[in-house]
Amino acid sequence: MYSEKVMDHFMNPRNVGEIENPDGVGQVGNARCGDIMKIYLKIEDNRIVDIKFKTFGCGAAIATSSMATELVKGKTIEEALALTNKAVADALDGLPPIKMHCSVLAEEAIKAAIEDYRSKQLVKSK
Amino acid sequence: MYSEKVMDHFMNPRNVGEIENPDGVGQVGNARCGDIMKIYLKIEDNRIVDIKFKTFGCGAAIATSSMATELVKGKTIEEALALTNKAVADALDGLPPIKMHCSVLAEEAIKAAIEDYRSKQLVKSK
Amino acid sequence: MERRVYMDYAATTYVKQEVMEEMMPYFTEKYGNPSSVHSFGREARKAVDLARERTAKALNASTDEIYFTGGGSESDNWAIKGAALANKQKGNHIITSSIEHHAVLYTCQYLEKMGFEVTYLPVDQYGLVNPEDVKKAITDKTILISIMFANNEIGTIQPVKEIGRIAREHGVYFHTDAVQAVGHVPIDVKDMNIDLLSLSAHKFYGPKGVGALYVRKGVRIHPYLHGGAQERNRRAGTENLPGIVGLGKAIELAYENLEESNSKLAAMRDRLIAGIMEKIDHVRLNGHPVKRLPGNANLSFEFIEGEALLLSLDMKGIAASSGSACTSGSLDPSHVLLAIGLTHEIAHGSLRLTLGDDNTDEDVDYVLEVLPGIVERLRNMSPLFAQHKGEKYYV
Amino acid sequence: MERRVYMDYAATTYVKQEVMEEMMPYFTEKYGNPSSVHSFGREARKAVDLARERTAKALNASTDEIYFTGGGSESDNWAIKGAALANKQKGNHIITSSIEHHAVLYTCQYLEKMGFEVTYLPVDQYGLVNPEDVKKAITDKTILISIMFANNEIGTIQPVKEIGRIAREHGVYFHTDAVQAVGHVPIDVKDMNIDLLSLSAHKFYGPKGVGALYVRKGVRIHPYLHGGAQERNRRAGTENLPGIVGLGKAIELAYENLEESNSKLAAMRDRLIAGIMEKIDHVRLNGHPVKRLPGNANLSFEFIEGEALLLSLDMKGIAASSGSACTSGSLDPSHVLLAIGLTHEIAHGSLRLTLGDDNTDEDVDYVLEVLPGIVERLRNMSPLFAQHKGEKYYV
Ligand SMILES: Cc1ncc(COP(=O)(O)O)c(C=O)c1O
Ligand SMILES: Cc1ncc(COP(=O)(O)O)c(C=O)c1O
Repeated sequence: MYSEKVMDHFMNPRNVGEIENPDGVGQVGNARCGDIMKIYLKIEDNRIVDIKFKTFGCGAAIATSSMATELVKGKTIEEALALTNKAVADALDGLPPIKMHCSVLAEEAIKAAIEDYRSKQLVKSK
Repeated sequence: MYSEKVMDHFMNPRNVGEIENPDGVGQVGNARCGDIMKIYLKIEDNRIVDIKFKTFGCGAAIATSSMATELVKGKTIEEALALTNKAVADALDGLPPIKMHCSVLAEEAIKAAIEDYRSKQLVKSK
Repeated sequence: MERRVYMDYAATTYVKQEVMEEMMPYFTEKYGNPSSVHSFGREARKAVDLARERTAKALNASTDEIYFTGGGSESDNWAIKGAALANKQKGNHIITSSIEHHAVLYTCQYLEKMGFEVTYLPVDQYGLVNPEDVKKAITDKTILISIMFANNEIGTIQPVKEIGRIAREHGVYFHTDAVQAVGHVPIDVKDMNIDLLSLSAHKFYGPKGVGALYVRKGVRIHPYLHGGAQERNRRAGTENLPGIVGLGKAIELAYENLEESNSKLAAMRDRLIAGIMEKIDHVRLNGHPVKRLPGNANLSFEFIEGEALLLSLDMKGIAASSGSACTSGSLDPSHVLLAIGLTHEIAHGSLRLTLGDDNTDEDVDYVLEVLPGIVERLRNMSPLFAQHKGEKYYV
Repeated sequence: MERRVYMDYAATTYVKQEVMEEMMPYFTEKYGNPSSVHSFGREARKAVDLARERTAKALNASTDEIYFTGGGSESDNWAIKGAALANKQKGNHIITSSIEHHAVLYTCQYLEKMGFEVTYLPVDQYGLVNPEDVKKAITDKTILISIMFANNEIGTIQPVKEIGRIAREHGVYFHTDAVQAVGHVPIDVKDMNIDLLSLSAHKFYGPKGVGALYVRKGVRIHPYLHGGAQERNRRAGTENLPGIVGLGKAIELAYENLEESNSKLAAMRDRLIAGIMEKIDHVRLNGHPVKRLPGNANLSFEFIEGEALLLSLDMKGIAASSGSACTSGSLDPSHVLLAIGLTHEIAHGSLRLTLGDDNTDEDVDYVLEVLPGIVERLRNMSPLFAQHKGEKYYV
């Protein structure tokens, strides 16, 4: 059902954890549906220098969280915003159709964290 | 499906054949339904001294013809008329439910042959 | 009993050794439920997938058009009721033939009680449906045409491709009960414009109790068994894992050397038919002389009744059938034989010998040796034969 | 992978060796069609008859009340649709529970679309239906009560006998989906006033793809598969001969030493449950503490999701399930767990371990060794757990 890549990222997820005093935090999904993803960002010079996640959810939810964080780590904010759920799924050698929504959540979680970072910047710059 | 007795009477039917100048002949059933029984009687002193049958039909039709002729052979006409289809079936150690109508045909065939004999007697006695 | 000769392959076949071997592990080792997430489930799922690929390939379908079922009857019930109910907004008219298997006929009769209208097309003396009749029967209320691929009693093969073309031209779904044809005749659902096709594994050396329904992509059909999400939500119930594996292997094997085995079979059958007709009088061959299943011989013997014939053959170790195995237990002669114009009387005297992979020339010799005596014995007991001879005598 | 431990017996079982041995000849030697008149057919018929006797005996039914089917789902579909349609003159109301298998629930929903009315009774926190609720729900339009014998997810055993009595008193038919119960719990259809009962062989060490429906003599029910005259004209289709033979042998075996194997099973299960609850915090046992299937353990682990748990266990060679195997592929948490009052969140974190005949004490030890680490790892990844700890921290 899952590709080897998915299983690898599920069993050995990259970037699990939290960041103390993060520059941005995004949380999407809800426990009702069985998936919550929470992303923590550390941003320097418009670049994601550190990223961590915590995820409640199925194997695909954990694996897409892991892969999505890997894909945007070290990237500029603009590059990170260009991440698509398809790119996440492809990088995992595909997902079963019923699990594609996990890749959507991963994309949204990263965008939500960046959104949070930007709104905080706005407050600071005021 | 069939008892050993039925198979024996089917494979080695007693009293198959015709009687030349019979005292009574009875035929029941029709080819449409797949069963025809024809019974020939030789009667002396109110007693069935010889009986033969020809049957077109299934295994049970042939076996019941054979058994019914055996049961009435040597009997008086009154005794033969008392023959029931159940007696024929029982003597064969039973018949499958869907084949019980064959025993009914056998009973009817014998009665028809006796009927024929009686009507001929009537003609003669006139 | 000197010898056992099975000539009832149209009733059911044995399971081939190669098929059995592929099935075996799925009973006792790889017994997972294909719906399960774990490794046992995944290996089961893989086996079902492979079987689906093999089945799709045999019919020139794609894998997502194959749905496994509990057999040919379930496939027929599903195809016809499922398509009828899913399309009743469009119309309530179904076209079928008068020589279909009871799984189709009785399903149609059931639908009639529910308000559908069914046209039962006649067939010619060989059991062929005329495609022109199909065309003429189509109205703007017609939603389904169900014509069998090959007949189970007389072996006649229908002009399926022509019927498929007509159905497609008129935008009407075409179902074919191919239970007797799959594994025995080349089938291409695309080329033949088939929308729904029923098959059953035990007719081509697979196991009993498993079949499939081909449903062309896009065809509107209701599920028939409700419940779990198996078969892409269209057929509930834990998959018959070893059965499905067996079906897949059997269908692959059947089409591997079809031509060769068919020509061998047809040669034996033709020798059987010729031998019987030479040795016995008052016999007629039922079904089409050429457009027939390679293993099928169906003959009527005047003046005698089929069951008596079967029992006598059975005592000699020969397994045959009179009409369809499914209809034994009924008193009426076969509806198929009546439909091709036989009188009741002659229909009652029919014998079906269906040959298969294990039959040999010696088997044919044995039947030819034994059958004439049996027919003679029964005729000598028959008042109809006496009458016939008598009539002749006086002519 | 060090070890393979199968703890998903409620999803499906392997076929027992003794069962396999009885089945084997019917694939390749005694392969006749039970409807055939000849010796091959008769030996097949005899085998079906024996299986029917064994099945009848196991349930305290008579042989003419047993109908073989293609599995539990078909039995459920047939029982409910067949009884509903045959009795619609009398009424259109059906009573069932909210924790039935989808083969019952979706069949009821289908009937709702056709104009029937269905009451879905609630259950208590243990998954028990209250017989008083059944009684209160009966109206003069009620024609069928369908309440499962034992639940496939949480293992809760219903007060079937009491429900049967109420149904009989009110002249309403009582169907029970006993797919999880047959072979595991004593059943007496007469004593329990059961009118219709579904079972499936692959849940008690028989083969997949074969089941049965018990239909009490005199119950009005329509056939569901139309066609041949098999199963006394009530279920068409060539009999799944080896499957039926296997079902018969398996049901006989299951009831031969039920008590002994059940007490062994229950002891292992209780040790498993106790061990888990001792070693892991924030766990709850689902289902009734006592009125439950001997092999069933169902637990919810807070803060984590079931599929992730299953995958992790699978990597350690442990085969388990989260809710029903049939509902994997769905995103919603189990309707059963929601019905017993779990929140969505906790329902998502459920694990079903179902033990069977091949499990050993070492298997239980192994699960107890491996599971705590897995739960911990997943909790450490879970934002819900972090939040929970955080909350605690600030309290
Ligand atoms: C309670 C219950 N009912 C019905 C079924 C359906 O049985 P089957 O999968 O054999 O069709 C199952 C198992 O899947 C079950 O556990
Ligand atoms: C033409 C045809 N259709 C349908 C069936 C029914 O198939 P099954 O008996 O496998 O359900 C049969 C055989 O019995 C058949 O010959």
